[in-house]
Amino acid sequence: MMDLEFSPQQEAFRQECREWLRANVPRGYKSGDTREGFQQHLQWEQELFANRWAVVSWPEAYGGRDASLMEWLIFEEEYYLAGCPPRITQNGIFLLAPTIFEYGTDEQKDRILRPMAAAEHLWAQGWSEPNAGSDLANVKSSARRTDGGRLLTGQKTWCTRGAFCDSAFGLFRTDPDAQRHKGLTYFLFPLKADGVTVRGVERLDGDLGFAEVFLEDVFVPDQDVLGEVNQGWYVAMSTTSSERGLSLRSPGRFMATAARLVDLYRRSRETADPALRQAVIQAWIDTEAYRWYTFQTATRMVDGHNIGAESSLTKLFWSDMDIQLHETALSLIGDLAELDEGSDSAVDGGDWLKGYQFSLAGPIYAGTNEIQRNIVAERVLGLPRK
Amino acid sequence: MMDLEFSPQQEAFRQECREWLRANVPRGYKSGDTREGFQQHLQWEQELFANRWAVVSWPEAYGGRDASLMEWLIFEEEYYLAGCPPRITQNGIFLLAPTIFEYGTDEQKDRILRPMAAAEHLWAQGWSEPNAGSDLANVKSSARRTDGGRLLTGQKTWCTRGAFCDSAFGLFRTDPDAQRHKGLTYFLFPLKADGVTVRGVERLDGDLGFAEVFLEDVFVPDQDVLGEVNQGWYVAMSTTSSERGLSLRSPGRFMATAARLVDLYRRSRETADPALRQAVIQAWIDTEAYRWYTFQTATRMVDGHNIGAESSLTKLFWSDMDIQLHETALSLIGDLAELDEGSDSAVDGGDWLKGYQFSLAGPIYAGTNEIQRNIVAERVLGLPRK
Amino acid sequence: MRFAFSEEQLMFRDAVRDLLVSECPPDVVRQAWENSSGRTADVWQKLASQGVPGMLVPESAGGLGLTELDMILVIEECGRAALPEPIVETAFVAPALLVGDVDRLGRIVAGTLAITAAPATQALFPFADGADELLVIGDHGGGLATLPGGAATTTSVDRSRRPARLAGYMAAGDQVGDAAGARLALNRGALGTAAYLVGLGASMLQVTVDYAKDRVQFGKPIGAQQAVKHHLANALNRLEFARPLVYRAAWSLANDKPDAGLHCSMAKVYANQAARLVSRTALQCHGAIGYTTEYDLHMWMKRAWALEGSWGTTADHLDRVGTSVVDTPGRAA
Amino acid sequence: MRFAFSEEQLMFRDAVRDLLVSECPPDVVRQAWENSSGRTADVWQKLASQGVPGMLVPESAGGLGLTELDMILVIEECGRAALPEPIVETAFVAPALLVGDVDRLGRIVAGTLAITAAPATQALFPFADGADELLVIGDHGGGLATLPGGAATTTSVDRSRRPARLAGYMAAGDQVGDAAGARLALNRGALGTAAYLVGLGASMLQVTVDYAKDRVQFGKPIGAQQAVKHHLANALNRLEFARPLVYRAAWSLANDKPDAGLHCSMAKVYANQAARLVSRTALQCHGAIGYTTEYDLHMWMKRAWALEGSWGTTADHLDRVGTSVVDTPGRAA
Repeated sequence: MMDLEFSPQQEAFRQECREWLRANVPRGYKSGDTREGFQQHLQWEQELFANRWAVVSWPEAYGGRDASLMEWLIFEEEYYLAGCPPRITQNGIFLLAPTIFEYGTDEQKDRILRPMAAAEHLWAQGWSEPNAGSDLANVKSSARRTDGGRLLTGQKTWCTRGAFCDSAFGLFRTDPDAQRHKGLTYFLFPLKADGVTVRGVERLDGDLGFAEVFLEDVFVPDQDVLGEVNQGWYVAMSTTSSERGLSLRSPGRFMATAARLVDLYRRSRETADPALRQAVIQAWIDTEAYRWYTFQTATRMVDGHNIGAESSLTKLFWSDMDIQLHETALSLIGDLAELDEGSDSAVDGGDWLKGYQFSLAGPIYAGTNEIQRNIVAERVLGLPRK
Repeated sequence: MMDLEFSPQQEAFRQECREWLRANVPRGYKSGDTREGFQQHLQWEQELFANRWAVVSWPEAYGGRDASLMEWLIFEEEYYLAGCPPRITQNGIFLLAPTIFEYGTDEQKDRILRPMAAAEHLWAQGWSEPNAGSDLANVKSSARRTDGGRLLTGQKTWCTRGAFCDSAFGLFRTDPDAQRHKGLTYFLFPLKADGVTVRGVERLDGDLGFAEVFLEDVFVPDQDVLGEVNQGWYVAMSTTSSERGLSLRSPGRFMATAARLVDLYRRSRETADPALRQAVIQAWIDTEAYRWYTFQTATRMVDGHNIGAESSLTKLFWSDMDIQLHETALSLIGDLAELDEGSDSAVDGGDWLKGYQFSLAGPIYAGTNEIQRNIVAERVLGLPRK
Repeated sequence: MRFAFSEEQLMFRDAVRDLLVSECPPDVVRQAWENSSGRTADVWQKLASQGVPGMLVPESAGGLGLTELDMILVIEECGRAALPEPIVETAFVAPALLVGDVDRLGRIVAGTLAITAAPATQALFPFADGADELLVIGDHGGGLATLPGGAATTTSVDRSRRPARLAGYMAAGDQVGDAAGARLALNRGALGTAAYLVGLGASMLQVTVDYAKDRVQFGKPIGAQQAVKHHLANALNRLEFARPLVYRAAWSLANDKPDAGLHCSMAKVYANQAARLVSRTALQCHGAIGYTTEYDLHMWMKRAWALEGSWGTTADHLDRVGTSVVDTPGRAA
Repeated sequence: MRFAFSEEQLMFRDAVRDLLVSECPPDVVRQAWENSSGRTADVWQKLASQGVPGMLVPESAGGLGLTELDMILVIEECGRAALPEPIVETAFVAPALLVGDVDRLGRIVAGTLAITAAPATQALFPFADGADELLVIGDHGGGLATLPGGAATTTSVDRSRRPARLAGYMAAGDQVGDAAGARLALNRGALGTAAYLVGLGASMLQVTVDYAKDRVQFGKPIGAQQAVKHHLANALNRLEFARPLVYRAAWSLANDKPDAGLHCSMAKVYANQAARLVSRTALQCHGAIGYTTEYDLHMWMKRAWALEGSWGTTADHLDRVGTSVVDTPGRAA
């Protein structure tokens, strides 16, 4: 039967989250994509882990609380409504970990997951290459057989926080004769090893959010292959699907943004154009729609359904919504909107502009929205590929 | 030198238009796409012609005033601002006539143009076929050689006002071995002749605005070929380009709609949502932008430039604008918006709903907006076709 | 937290869908454009035999005694079929104000009493030709008036709507129900209309997807063109995100939640916006064929236009949400 | 009616374009992000040697004595190059309030006086590090204040903007010009910024088209994908329809038309909207590469963001048009 209230246990869990997070939320951090900020965020991650808040949905053995999917959504709501900072462990715990849980050996799980959750070992994604962006199957980096492992050679790019991380995960061509999706293998590879050069790349907002990674005969032992050799594409797809889906952008962060937007509107409505009120209301309803859509999806997942291509709908929605939320805020701020986080005259510390810049990446990363629309059209609506 | 005022002669011309049109504008006509309304509009067209207002830009010999392009735009402004009805001769005077002026023989000009302008002989377009819509080159109707002419066989569809017209123009395959754009010829053909069956088709608003035309060995003499045999595609393209461009939708009609919208807003602002004010202002500015864009384009045409693919930009703009204008009006009208022209409770006689329905055809006819965006991208911006 | 319908609710929906697929195909909808009532009496009777009009009527009055949540998918199915019946007014709205009126409730259950309804703030009410009674909803309750049959005074773009001006009826009729019932009735009107719009949208989208797969231009189905794909993906997106707001509001009404009215407003906003986008997209992807009254799409589209302004416009409901969420300190978080 | 620029006007534009292509390539713009002034002194000097800063200065004061119409394309070119100079403020706005101030006008012509400016209603003014003087425009005239150099108090997302709070300067400085001059200055500020935005947009669009032709994914240029084509066609559309409103407003100012202010507002609305759409489109079609500060696009995009709120936001100018056109009976037709 439908029940849109949380159970007493869930409410108790929410209460526990809320109390701890509000008591411990750090303030005044720099961006986690700067060297200084990264260290601050690292501390925060370690504190989360020490209190078993880092990976609530994971088994206790790896530092989690065995929280259910609904509890995880509750945690996320409380996390962002408390004003807690972005997760620098995200690429590990939300992108890599689900794949390890699904395809990893016991040895890999035991070796990798706990240090990942504890932020002792930090993971970057290494999906893209200069000529494999939207066209991910065009990967050219290769892995050559050698004693006890393989030698990786090639170039990966747009590795999120690659300049600060210890390892990365990505696809390499193990069968040089196979084309496109075939002959690829999913590797975990070191970023601080012989043959690896990491070059930080500044994001739009000036933070060192990206890295280019150059690999020349970098040794990776066989134990760092995830899933079967030459099956990397299919292993990776399970990750990109979680990337687009629930785990990447839970409703909590947008609810928090909407609450801040409403607050901003109340402070600026004396001077703001009356038409902006409607934009604020619409943005707030958008976040409600996203929240309830997510509970609907989560219920289906709990019931054992596979979400699959529908996660593309989710990604289209939140990425557009996030931009709308921030554009509305910037319109309210008017000519002060150009001030960024470095400026103490900035409204709300420049968070809106920072957030706007981040939101603009939403329709690009994790598969551009153009690719997502293709997926929705072809796999959900059944339109012909060609 | 730039001069954005009209010359004294142009102002005098405007004054002359205005006086005559405002003194003679007919009121209370039914839609020109109904049998009753068509007769009313016919009368109006004949009155226009009698006073040499039917085709102001044509040579005097054919019933015009040799008006310049700018004067034609002035006439159009005054025509719609006076509240004059849509032109049922439009497909003839704006679509076919420019092609006749360019490709027609003297015999054709003398025989066809004057009765067309006088609304004695009415023309429908016959571009589309059931399997040749956006893909116009997929025309299957054929023209077989016979003594002194050709026998046309096939089916044309979406012929505007075809149920009321005397003749139509369209493409037929004269070379059965040629593919797509080749081997087509531009024919003028009768709608009231042996072998022709015309079936009226109701438009969205219930008017008999379309017709399907079935042709079976319909004789057309050689003198009714426009341009060269087998060159029909290129002849037709000059018409479709005028269809999209200036002559199809001059600024006047949108300026008139915007003025009515502002008037509607003033009457409803007590009860209308404040956010709608901004939508009204935006719509009004849109029509200003279109007006000045058109003067800019007209100046380039006067200077001898070919507009070409840029006419697709024009079509994209006015078709979107027209829908915006009407959607804004319907929002102002609220729950009365569903009432149509048959209803005396309808605001402004139901014109807004009627106009909305008509506006919805804008992104479809004269080449869908998707086709127009392709044209802009490929021919204006130079993006690759494939 | 469990956001899914029960097996029973889904089975009821499926049964209604099956019935409407067989009994209310587009040709039957088309008949209601022409006939004297604007309705489809046979279909209404068959729905009554499945218990639909009496879903919200208490068992004590012969109904099924179900909730808004049980009925919301049924209304969506009626929208999918573009059923030209006062399902929202008679079966969803009216019972809120007819508490204890065993006679009327019994006739609703039997399918022999059709009540049309509208908020007193609205200019028009629909089904003036075919409904038996009119329920006007004010602040303190409802006013009931008998309709003589053929009472339509105006013409809707949707020829089966048969609207009349509310003005002449405002003062007339019995006073029924109370302020709480009136609030419930207004919320149900907005929500039921939202669900109906979602159904209309789902149907328009499906018809368009089917057309885009079949229609070949330039040597391939137009649905293989990226522009068409992206239009349809965007339309699906708005529609799929309207659903949870509609279902959530139904749950809130069924469970008598204090914010249920707010939830109904959000549902109407999203359903209005989704239906408008889907209509536009459906027409555009069809091209000229969709622009004729011979093709069925137009009946769905025009119903959607009409319902967008009924039981509160988008602006009305945005404003209502704004009053409660944005204008009131301490609410949004 | 003749809506085209003269040969002389186009030649002047071409000369400035050529100069900026060679003297102000993206690397030079990038330097202004880092240096102490936020400006490009050499480029300004070269522009002065072509007469640009003095275009609107009367010949009697050593300028070219030209009009807003003569200068509008030049400002657009400065936008195309993302020139980090107070071209709008010094050369377009200031002369409106410095009538008869031969000394200052002479130094503007010579390129040795850079004046930044802002409406008194605005919170910030730009070029606080590199301009010599600040002109604050009130209702009755302007207030001039000397800037000490390095006066920026805040940081813009566009690092060459060097903004400072206007608050500290409001009372200070000489009173210059009159109410009519102030109105003209405000209109020129909005219009000049609109022209600059159109230039920024044209440049962003061109860079993106070039990228879309080159960048291959799935075996063909991304510009061959319909989705990319349609994004770019839509962006071009907004940009091309902003131009005539900008040029028309320039003509109206140059010819002292009573509605010139209204025309400037329309121009700013359209330029704001076009620049925003083009920015979004440019970034989206570039994908990740456009999202780095190593690639040049971001400097154009951030300038556009900053200018959208300068000299009146979109809402401000819509409201101004509304006050005059929509709220006033008898005006719209």
